[in-house]
Amino acid sequence: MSDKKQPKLVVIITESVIETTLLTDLEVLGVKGFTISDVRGRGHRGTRAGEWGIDGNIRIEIVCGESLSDQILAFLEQKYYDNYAMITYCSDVSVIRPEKFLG
Amino acid sequence: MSDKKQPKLVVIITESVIETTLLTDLEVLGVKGFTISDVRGRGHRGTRAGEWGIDGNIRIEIVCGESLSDQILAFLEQKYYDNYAMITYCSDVSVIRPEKFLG
Amino acid sequence: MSDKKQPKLVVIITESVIETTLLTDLEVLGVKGFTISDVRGRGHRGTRAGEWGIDGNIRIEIVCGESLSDQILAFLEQKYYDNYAMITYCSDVSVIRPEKFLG
Amino acid sequence: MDPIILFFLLGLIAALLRSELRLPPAIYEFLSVLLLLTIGLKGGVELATQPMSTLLPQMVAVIVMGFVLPLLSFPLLLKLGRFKRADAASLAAHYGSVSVGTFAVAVAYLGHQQIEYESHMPLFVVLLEVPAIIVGIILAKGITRETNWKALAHETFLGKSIVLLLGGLLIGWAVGPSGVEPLSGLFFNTFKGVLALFLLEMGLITAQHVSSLRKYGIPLILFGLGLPLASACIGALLGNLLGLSVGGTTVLATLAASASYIAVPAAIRTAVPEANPALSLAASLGITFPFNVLVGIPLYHRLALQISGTPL
Amino acid sequence: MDPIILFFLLGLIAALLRSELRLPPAIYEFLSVLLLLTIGLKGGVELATQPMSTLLPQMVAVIVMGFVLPLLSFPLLLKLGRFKRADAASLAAHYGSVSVGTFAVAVAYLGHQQIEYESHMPLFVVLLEVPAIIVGIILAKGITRETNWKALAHETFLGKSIVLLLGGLLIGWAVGPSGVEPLSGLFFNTFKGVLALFLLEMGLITAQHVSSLRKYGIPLILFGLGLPLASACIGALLGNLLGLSVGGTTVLATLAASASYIAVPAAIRTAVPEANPALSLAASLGITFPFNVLVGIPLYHRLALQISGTPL
Amino acid sequence: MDPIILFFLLGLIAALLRSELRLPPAIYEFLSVLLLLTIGLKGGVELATQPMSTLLPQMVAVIVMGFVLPLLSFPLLLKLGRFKRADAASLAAHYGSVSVGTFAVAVAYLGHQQIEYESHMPLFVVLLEVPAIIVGIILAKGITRETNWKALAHETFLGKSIVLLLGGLLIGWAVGPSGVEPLSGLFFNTFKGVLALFLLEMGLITAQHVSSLRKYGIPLILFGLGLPLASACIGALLGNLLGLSVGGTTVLATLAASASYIAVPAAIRTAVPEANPALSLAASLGITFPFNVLVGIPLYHRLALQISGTPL
Ligand SMILES: Nc1ncnc2c1ncn2[C@@H]1O[C@H](COP(=O)(O)O)[C@@H](O)[C@H]1O
Ligand SMILES: Nc1ncnc2c1ncn2[C@@H]1O[C@H](COP(=O)(O)O)[C@@H](O)[C@H]1O
Ligand SMILES: Nc1ncnc2c1ncn2[C@@H]1O[C@H](COP(=O)(O)O)[C@@H](O)[C@H]1O
Ligand code: NA
Ligand code: NA
Ligand code: NA
Repeated sequence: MSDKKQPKLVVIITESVIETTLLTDLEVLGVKGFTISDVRGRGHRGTRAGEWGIDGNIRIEIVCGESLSDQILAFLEQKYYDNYAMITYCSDVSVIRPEKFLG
Repeated sequence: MSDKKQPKLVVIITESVIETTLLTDLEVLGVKGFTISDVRGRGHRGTRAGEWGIDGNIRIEIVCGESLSDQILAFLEQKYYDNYAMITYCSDVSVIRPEKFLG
Repeated sequence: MSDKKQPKLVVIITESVIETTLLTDLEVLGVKGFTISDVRGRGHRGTRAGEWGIDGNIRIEIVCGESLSDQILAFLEQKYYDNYAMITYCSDVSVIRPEKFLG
Repeated sequence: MDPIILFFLLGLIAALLRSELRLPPAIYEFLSVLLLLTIGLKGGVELATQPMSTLLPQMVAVIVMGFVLPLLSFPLLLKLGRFKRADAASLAAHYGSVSVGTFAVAVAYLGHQQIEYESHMPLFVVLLEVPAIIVGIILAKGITRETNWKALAHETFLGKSIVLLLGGLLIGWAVGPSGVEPLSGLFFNTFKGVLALFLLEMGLITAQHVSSLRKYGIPLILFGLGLPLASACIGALLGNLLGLSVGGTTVLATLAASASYIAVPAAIRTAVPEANPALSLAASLGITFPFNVLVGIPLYHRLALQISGTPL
Repeated sequence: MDPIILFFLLGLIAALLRSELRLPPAIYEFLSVLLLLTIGLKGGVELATQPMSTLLPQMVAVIVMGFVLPLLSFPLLLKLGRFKRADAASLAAHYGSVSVGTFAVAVAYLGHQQIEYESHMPLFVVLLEVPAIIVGIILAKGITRETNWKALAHETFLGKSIVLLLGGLLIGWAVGPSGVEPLSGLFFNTFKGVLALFLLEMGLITAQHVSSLRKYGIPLILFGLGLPLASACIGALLGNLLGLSVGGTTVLATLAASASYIAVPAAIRTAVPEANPALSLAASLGITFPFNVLVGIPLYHRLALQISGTPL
Repeated sequence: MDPIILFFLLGLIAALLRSELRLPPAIYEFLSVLLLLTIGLKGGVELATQPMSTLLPQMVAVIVMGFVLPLLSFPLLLKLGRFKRADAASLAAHYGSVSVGTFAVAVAYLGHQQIEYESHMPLFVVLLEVPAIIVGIILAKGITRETNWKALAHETFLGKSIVLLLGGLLIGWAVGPSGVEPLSGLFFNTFKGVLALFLLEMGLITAQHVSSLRKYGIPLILFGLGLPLASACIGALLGNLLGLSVGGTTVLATLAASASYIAVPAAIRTAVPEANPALSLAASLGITFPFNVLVGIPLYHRLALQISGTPL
């Protein structure tokens, strides 16, 4: 994929219950690599202490090219933001072997 | 809150034993949202392997406005740095729906 | 150590099975502090779901000076990239008490 | 008093006093896997020893109840409770389905009071878990051409708790009492202790939801008490109709009265995203679970006695 | 030799040889929850069967010992050991309180040697856990107008291990022997095995703290050996005074000699931030725990025999 | 059918149907720690009751088999299978070593069929675990002046599973049957249930590796079936030669046929980084483990009968 040059780090924090659906969506968008950790937190939708059942959050981080990162953010806002506890943020990173991420 | 425009990511890594106290303090400072993960690490105060009891670290990340981020850092340095294993760092991020973080 | 001034955050995501070896290598390079979380993910070497045995990833973050960060990246690329699932990325951060990281 | 109730109270009080006591999520998972498998295995073993001709009519009746309960509560929640459509459907699904933890407490209660009950009750747990989820999702979304039946089936039948309950049931049924015997060291002998720890954790969790009740006000509290009571009556009547013993009738009433907090929340969260999960969990965990465990079960027992005509 | 000691050695040796063996933190938590609840339940059951008139004087005496021990060791640590005030107070609190793991090993030792002891010993564990924490915090901070008594009470009485010990005790006491019986499959029958795994993990943990000893030098090692020995004498004398059996005296001596590594570190870390937690854990886990487990307990048994006048 | 096999199938089917069922990693760790220690303890206790003069020749023969098996399969993998040198060495190491899970299933199979076997079999598990790792690493790297023997010893003898197996063995041997008895509540009584849960998890894990098979094609599948069959014959012949009973011969054949998926992958991953771990796990977990558990063990039993000349 010919993505713009600046590699981006996209971080998504959301409910763990949608992990499977979300990963499928991301794959369709063209995400080839990601890293997930199990986390807990607080936000507009209250405290999510991660102690049981559907109470936990996941944190997904994706290193990718600029245009893919824009697509991801737009897609998430449209599909998930209204009904799910979710935040995303994005920052510039530098990588070695950029072909691992921009391809 | 009328915070300066550039959204910041503040990351705090510290002893898990102070989680409750620290979160109370952050709430008082005006922090509305945060995400926590359980981590381990090494630093000036030695290795914290997180295998039992009070031996673990937490990693708190907060997306917020610039002036709040300054306040947090100043507060932490003054209250916790001398007696607890703690580091913090801060970076610029871009967000969608900034009102989720700057409000 | 007289490191260049801009503090960097180096993030390494790799197989948990090499944690011990990798930490020893990092220590030799001069890394004094780091934070580790247990994560899972997907990349060029397939899915690493972290459910058992050697299937998990770790995420190491290191705040350090610029020249050390360059050294770390060069070293990792040379020693680990060919045979292990590994990515690294790097970004600028600001810190309080920089002497904690640049020393 | 049965000690397991005291474990629940211990957790509840510790959390309300803001103690640092907390169990790691992995332990909660482990305990619930053990509970679900044990209950499934027990039910399966009974299935193996009983003629299908006795069971089949009961099974059909119980499944019908599973479909009817949410259909009855939905209009009430919508009209009387003025909940949004999605929330009403979600609540109807939660209360139409069952809570495995509540079931286990009911069984422990009967054991403690030495009251007999039909041993194939775990089968009813399995049967009641799913129908209300299907009804709830359809009530929320309607049936249209776009209804993704495959996803619906996936969400209802392949959720974690169903797989474990049903899997345990099938294994117990396949190998029978003697086949299950060697497993008893882990699954049956430790059952009461596992339940005690599980209730300790439930106490800790409940406390959080109790404190979120304020946000949703009186109507939710009324439904959280009213729905189980009404459902218990239906369950008790059905139990009597099916000729169950007083113990069995108590269990069926309890199942009807109990509200899911594991299988349903997960399925509804993905299938009906517009529903507010905090609302239904506040009701199910913050009101109904503690009510049933502390007050409801003995009440449903009296109800079963009354209906069966046994003098109190 | 009791196999549980061998599990401790296995963990210790594996860690010293830098084996990859490590148990997940959740397992450590699970094992310690089981240990604490079991010990609490056992103590509570005994409480239920014994007249308060016998217990009360013993209870008061043991609580007094809990307050006195840290008051005795503090000046020594400050003057002789030249530790900073906060560190001396912290060490006094650690050594004045008790280690539940050490207690369990002592009980296993007596069981293995078939030596009888008063069965209400777990009650003493509960009673000894708290006083030293209070004394330690006050020694470090002094009592001023600003003393936040509420926070102090919270830290001492609502820590995880106290809640579980005390909760278990109250439940055991409320339901008595027959009530606790159905829980025995998880809590009592697996106790020795759970203790074995716990000690395996303690071996792994201890090894890390052993290697941090170098940093703190000889004085810490001397206190890590001297304090338990001195406290054991006090405990043994008190046991004899209270008319305890040789077994009971051994346990009381062991409790006095043992140093906390769960409840106290957590409470002191928040209440006395200036104290160096690595220092007190190096002493308590790196020296005193292995010393007590491997050498101390048999020694305290001999001490109890001597004091009671029983010919060796 | 033995219920534990059904647990394996439950996990396998649940995962293939993409159920949300998943056990937390900490539980997987806990279950495998229990399995390893229990098998070690059992072997050690037997060791304590048997004369060294009987055991020693068997032990030597089994160790020799552990060195020979990978030496035999390596050239086949290299020439016939056209695997890269590192991958061939890695596969040889996996198949030369043993799978503790498969061993436990074999023992459960014999118990279920009430077939006797020599009770010191766990000793063979311990003996067979290590040699193939050493051979595999040397095959991959060759022996040069730079060979880091210390690191090699560390990787092979200090891996988690070896430490637990060997540690359990030594403890069992040191304390004997009566010493181990108090631990039976956790280690022996729950064994079958722990194994059932472990196999449930193995089913979930296996499913993932089954689906990665496609990538590696027919040759890997052929080796995944052929190597265990060939090794089983060698194991069965050796068992017969050593005068083992039919049950014992079945176990030795199963051990030879089983492929490691815990100890070897971890050791090879650090020592032979060029080997592709996904390849060897696809073979060991995706083919050989399910084959042995579902089909192989009864087959090896028939083989043992045939070799021993017992009429079928
Ligand atoms: N300002 C923030 N900084 C960091 N994490 C946040 C923030 N706000 C929300 N989160 C995380 O995102 C999740 C969903 O947020 P929300 O949709 O606001 O409830 C929360 O549970 C937190 O884990
Ligand atoms: N340079 C660093 N980079 C990343 N994490 C660090 C660094 N230094 C310290 N930490 C983390 O912060 C915790 C407290 O640090 P310290 O106060 O230096 O002991 C450590 O246990 C690590 O988890
Ligand atoms: N683009 C990416 N963004 C975030 N994490 C990644 C990415 N690619 C790979 N990873 C992580 O790094 C690990 C190793 O990557 P790889 O070497 O590509 O298999 C994966 O298992 C993921 O956890
Ligand atoms: Na119900
Ligand atoms: Na003490
Ligand atoms: Na083999």
